[in-house]
Amino acid sequence: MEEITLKTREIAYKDLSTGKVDRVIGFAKGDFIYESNPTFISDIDELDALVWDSFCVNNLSKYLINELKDVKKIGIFLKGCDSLGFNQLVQDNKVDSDNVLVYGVPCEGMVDPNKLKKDNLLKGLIDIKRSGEKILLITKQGDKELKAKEYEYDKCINCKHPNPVVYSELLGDYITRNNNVVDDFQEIKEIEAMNSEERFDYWSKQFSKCIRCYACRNICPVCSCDKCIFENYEPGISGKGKVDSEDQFFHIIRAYHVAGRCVDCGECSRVCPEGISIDKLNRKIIKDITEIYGEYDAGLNTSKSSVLVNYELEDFDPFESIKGGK
Amino acid sequence: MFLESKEEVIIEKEEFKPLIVAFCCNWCSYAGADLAGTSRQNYPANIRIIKVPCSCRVNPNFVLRAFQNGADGVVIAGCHPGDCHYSTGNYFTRRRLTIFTNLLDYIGIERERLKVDWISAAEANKFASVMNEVLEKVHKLGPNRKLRDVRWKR
Amino acid sequence: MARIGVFVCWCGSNIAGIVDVKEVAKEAAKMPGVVLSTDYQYMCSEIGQNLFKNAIKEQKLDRVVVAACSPRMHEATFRKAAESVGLNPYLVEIANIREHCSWVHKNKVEATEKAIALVRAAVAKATLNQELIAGEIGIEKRALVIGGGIAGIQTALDIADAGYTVDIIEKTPSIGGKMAQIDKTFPTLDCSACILTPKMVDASMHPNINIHTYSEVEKVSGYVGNFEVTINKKARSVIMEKCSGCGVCIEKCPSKKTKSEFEEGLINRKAIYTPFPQAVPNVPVIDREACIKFKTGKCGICKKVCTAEAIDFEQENTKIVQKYGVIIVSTGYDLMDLDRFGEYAYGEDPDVITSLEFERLTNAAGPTSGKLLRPSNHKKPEKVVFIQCVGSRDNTCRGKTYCSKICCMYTAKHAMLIKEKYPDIEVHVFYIDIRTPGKNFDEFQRRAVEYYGVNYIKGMVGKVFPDGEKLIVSGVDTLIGETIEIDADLVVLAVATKAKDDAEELGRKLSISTDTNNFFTEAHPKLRPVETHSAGIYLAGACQGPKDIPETVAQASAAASKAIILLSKSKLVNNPCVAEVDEALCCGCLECTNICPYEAISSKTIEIREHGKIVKKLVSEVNEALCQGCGGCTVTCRPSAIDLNGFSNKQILAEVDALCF
Amino acid sequence: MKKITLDKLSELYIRISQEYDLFVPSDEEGVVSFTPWKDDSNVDFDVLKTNLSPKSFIFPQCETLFNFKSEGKKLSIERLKNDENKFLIFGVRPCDVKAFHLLDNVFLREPMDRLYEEKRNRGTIISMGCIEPEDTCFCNSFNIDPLCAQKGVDVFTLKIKNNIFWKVETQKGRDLTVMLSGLLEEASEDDLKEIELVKESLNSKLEELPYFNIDPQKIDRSLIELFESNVWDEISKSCLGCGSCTYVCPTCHCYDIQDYDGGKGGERFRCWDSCMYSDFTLMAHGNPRTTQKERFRQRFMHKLVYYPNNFNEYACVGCGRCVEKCPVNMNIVKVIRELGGENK
Repeated sequence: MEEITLKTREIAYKDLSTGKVDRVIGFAKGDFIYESNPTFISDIDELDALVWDSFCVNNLSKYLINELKDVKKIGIFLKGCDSLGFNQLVQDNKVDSDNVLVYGVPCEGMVDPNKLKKDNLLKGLIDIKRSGEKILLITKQGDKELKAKEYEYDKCINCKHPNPVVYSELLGDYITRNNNVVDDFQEIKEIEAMNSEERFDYWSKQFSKCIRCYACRNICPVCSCDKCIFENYEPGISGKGKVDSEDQFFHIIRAYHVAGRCVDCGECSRVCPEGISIDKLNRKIIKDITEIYGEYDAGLNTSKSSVLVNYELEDFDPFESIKGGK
Repeated sequence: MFLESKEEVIIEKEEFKPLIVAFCCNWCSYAGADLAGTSRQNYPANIRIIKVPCSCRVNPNFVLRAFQNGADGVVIAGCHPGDCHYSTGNYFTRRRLTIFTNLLDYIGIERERLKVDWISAAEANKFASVMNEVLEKVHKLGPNRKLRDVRWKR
Repeated sequence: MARIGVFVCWCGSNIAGIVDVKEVAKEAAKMPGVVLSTDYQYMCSEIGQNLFKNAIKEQKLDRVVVAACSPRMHEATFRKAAESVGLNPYLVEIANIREHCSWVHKNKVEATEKAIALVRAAVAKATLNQELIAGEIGIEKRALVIGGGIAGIQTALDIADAGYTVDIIEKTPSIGGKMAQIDKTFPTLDCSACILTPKMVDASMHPNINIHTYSEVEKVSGYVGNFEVTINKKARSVIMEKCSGCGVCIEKCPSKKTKSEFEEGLINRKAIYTPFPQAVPNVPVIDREACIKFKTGKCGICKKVCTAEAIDFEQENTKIVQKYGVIIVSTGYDLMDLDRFGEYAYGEDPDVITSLEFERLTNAAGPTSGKLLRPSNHKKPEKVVFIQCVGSRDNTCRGKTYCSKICCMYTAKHAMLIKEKYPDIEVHVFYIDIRTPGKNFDEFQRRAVEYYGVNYIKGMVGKVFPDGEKLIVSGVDTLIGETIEIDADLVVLAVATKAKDDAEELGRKLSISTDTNNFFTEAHPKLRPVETHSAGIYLAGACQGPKDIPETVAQASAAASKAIILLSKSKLVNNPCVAEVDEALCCGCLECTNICPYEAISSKTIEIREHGKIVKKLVSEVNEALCQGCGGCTVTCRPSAIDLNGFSNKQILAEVDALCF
Repeated sequence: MKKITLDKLSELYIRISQEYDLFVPSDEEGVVSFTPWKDDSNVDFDVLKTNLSPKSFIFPQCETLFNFKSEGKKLSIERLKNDENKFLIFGVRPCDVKAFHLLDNVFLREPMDRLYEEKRNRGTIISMGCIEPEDTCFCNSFNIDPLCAQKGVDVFTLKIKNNIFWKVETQKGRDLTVMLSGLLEEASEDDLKEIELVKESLNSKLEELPYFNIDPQKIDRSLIELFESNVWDEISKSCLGCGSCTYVCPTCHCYDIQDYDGGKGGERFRCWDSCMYSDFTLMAHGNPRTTQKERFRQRFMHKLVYYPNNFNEYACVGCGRCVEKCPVNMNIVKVIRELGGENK
């Protein structure tokens, strides 16, 4: 068992027993070795269930919204990417940070079971250890060492925030990841390079796969409306019909609604049952914002309101065509 | 065979009457459109204006709905930045629509189909010329099928 | 189901000439909810309105659509009419089939098609219209005048005479403005000071007028009837109440190095000074940049000599926060700076001066006590050349595209003033065109030519350069098509007027707009010349565009009367088309509060039942009195919890659908 | 028992597609789903769980009930003419076939759902047994034999090495087989022996599956007890309330009916709905299930209690798609366990 797991139990024990928190939100093992699931623990006797390993991929922070209606103080384990989402929840007044103890866990990247499965590495898997850029598989058939990058979640490969940006306690030391990323927005530029017909074909193909399960929305830390516009047909803005135009409408508006607020955690793409690369919409917007309005900082702080509810007098103006007026 | 197809092309061109939905802010662009009328400017009849208090009232939902229901182009016109009747409204419009037009372009909607511009109450000429320009470009592009809701009957 | 009535107006042939109104009415009748559809020559006429009213009564209409001219023309008319027969005015919709249709389209079929579409949209919107009740707000019975020139003074006097309190804010130490610097006024040639100073005194004496000189507007919030203005009263270093205006301090002040703003820098002034003898208030001010005491800590002579003990070096800027019902902007103009016009040698040669400097030179109270002397050698000039349109009507980036309007007249005036005093001085005027519309203006200018023999040369000056004692003015006489050179002793430039440099900044504070040249824009160039687009804020004088004194005074009184009309009301009804929050949908992200330009949206915590439990919930709240109905908040709201009355999401979508029908 | 060698398959596809709209499990960008067969389709018979269940062939995510035209103030209804095309789905796994049967229980009882019936009749199902069950499979918990044809299968097949064995089950299947005569050859004695071996080896494989012990029969509490049970509070906590489980599920069959106003006309359509959504069964007075817990409970009570009460069968076939797709790994297996449905 990894020492980090022990650390999580220690701190949880300390704070639960001293009443510093009423509940901790962390991870517990599931039915498979490659499955770690959100768990909610208020009773110190259940703390042995807590674990931290290479499969704690979920961002737990969104659970705070409901849990805090239940208890006063909560301790929660957050990775770098999670902490950005947490900040955004605070920014959106969904979570009162005073009632939360963030146990920050530096993260080397989480392992994607589906990638292991594709290479048929799940069979007889007993345990998996992570050390730097290597993963060690311990299986019935013996051990196997793998390049971490090849089996990480896509969203982890170019991780920009391995360390939590906000925490009250940090478990483990800061991590520096060697991302040899040449261009952050390579894949976006590839799409931009297409002509509009190709782009439309590409996206309508993607969108038409959508089954409107809303996993992307519900996992998203910045989609925190009490009643999403896509679950409220009264205003007559969207419908339930499974037609291309509705799917396109959903995806465009979803992306627009998180514009300037998306923390680029990549969860939307991870959970999409149809494998739609939703983050390529968000990242396009992030690219534009970075290029036009400067450093993109959603989730890095809770003080600044998002780009689209701000302006500068001298903002770039792409519109004025025929000069006139001022 | 060759002849037929050729004819079709011609017919298609003749039949194509682009529909342009224009959102105009009450204080500048709508007034500009009025002035265009008062000064008997001329622009095509397929441009249909919807009055909004300020360009910052235009929700991307409206734009998409227009395209869904068969608009071939959409125009959003407001006061010049700095002249907003509500002092800052169009600064937000400018940011929102910068992002949104880029997004639509990225999805594959030709930029020419969503036109944003600043037209003051005095710029009757500009109003007319912008509308003519939009129509011309949209006409070149031909009917818009993208984002179109197949269930909508026109 | 709604009972909608549609009224299609012919507007004589304005609409009916292009749009088949009968067809439009016929089509409208088929639209869902429409129970009556008719057409008439002039809906706005009394007969038309009666037809409209009767129909509402007889047919029990609960929504009406008038297809006619722009809502900006007659929406109010038909809303009133509807109200008079008990129909809420906000159940009236206008389809603009004149300005947006019949006047801009030639093809009758297409125009008719479009008119039908516009009516369909209006019907679709009207179906969703709600009764709206306008709230009422009180009015602060106090006016603020920004700028204490002749425009500001006149406005203030008129409003004060009507019985309302007025505050004047003046940036400089004295009211009076440009007019105080002027020697004589055209076309009567009567003494400017003689007609201005009495008004200045009246203003200072008036029980209803408070003057804040040496003060500036810092912040403006609120809305018509209830503006809240923060005034920054700069430290004068002289206690107004104590100062007797004896002037000893000025006499004794050792610092003499500062150019006098009032004298256009022709002479210097002291560090403690009053801009000019008739200044109101006649209380000096210490220019802390120039004052030795402030620079070195030593000196303080003024304090010693002041028997009234009025000098106070410790005085600090004070902020006054005051509520006003109306604001009048009368900040005036300036002369364009000439650094881009090297060819005139202005600034290089002291004998090249601006028209305003000339005013001082001929002014009996001026630096030369009215004697016309060359600044360089204090000799009487023999030849004076006036150059008009310096920077005016200039399409290059150097100058201003507009005509400064006053130059032709004052140049003629200047020429005459010279000839009057010194018939022997040769006077030449270079001009592009002579523009002298106005009562007795042209006669005035002709007198300069015909009676006083001023030499008018049609043409521009290419260069002015010194030649020993003289200044060579070389230009073209376009009438004879020859270049000519005049060896002048004094060159006077009719420099273009410009808006104040801080006009745009002030405009932003007041949320009123400025035009290409930073002059404030009026609500309508013809019909609302003294109003701005912001209710309760009016314009007076040259801050709205170049003007001469009579025009300025006329506009000032006009602005005053507009202000008085508003102040005389007991209540104001505010626009009911304001934002509204659906607390059930609001998710409390409060992004809407970030973008509201009027700080009309605040937040509150409510308690709701959530499956048995009572939970606290943060939601936005709109202050209807503050909300101006721009609707910006509605777009930031992802769940569409905040919507705009009169322009709701549903209504606009319905219009889109209808137009795409 | 007949058989066909893999190399002859494309010939088989061509023949079938002359008569039917043929759908095969094919791999596109790593996602395997039933798609119309094209000569370049990348057919994949090794993946057991197609991304979505084939239920959408008989119960599409969205289908129009009727159109209406509006002229002025008048509305007129237009009937749809049904689609005559016969379609054939090749390679449906026993669990998914069982799911068809569970849907039949709902849609084909009186009053019969004509749209559903019509699609059911147009369709021919070639099922394929599973010889390599995956970790997330637990069909055996619902007494589904992955090597036997389920009721409603027209042809049952088994892919062993480079043979596909072909067993006719219905008249439809017989007609199809006749049509394909020449392509299919009789299976030999050895073949049959081999099949037997495969069958035997399977049992041991099943026993090794992580979910082998899951057994809903063991849930012995009454409906009320289960409904009131406080396990729901705990296990529903992590549920995000997204609909992925319901939409990938072969047996979920809840739908919503909505109208679309399309200007000059419009349509009434029905589309999948998910009990996980806040607007599920929304009524004039509001929503009967206001919390995620209640919605979560609804889903599993329906599958494990309500449905069985009506049809004496569980509304789950153990395909394991929800296990794979749930973003937080909360699934029916965990629920069954919590409710005591496990052989110790």
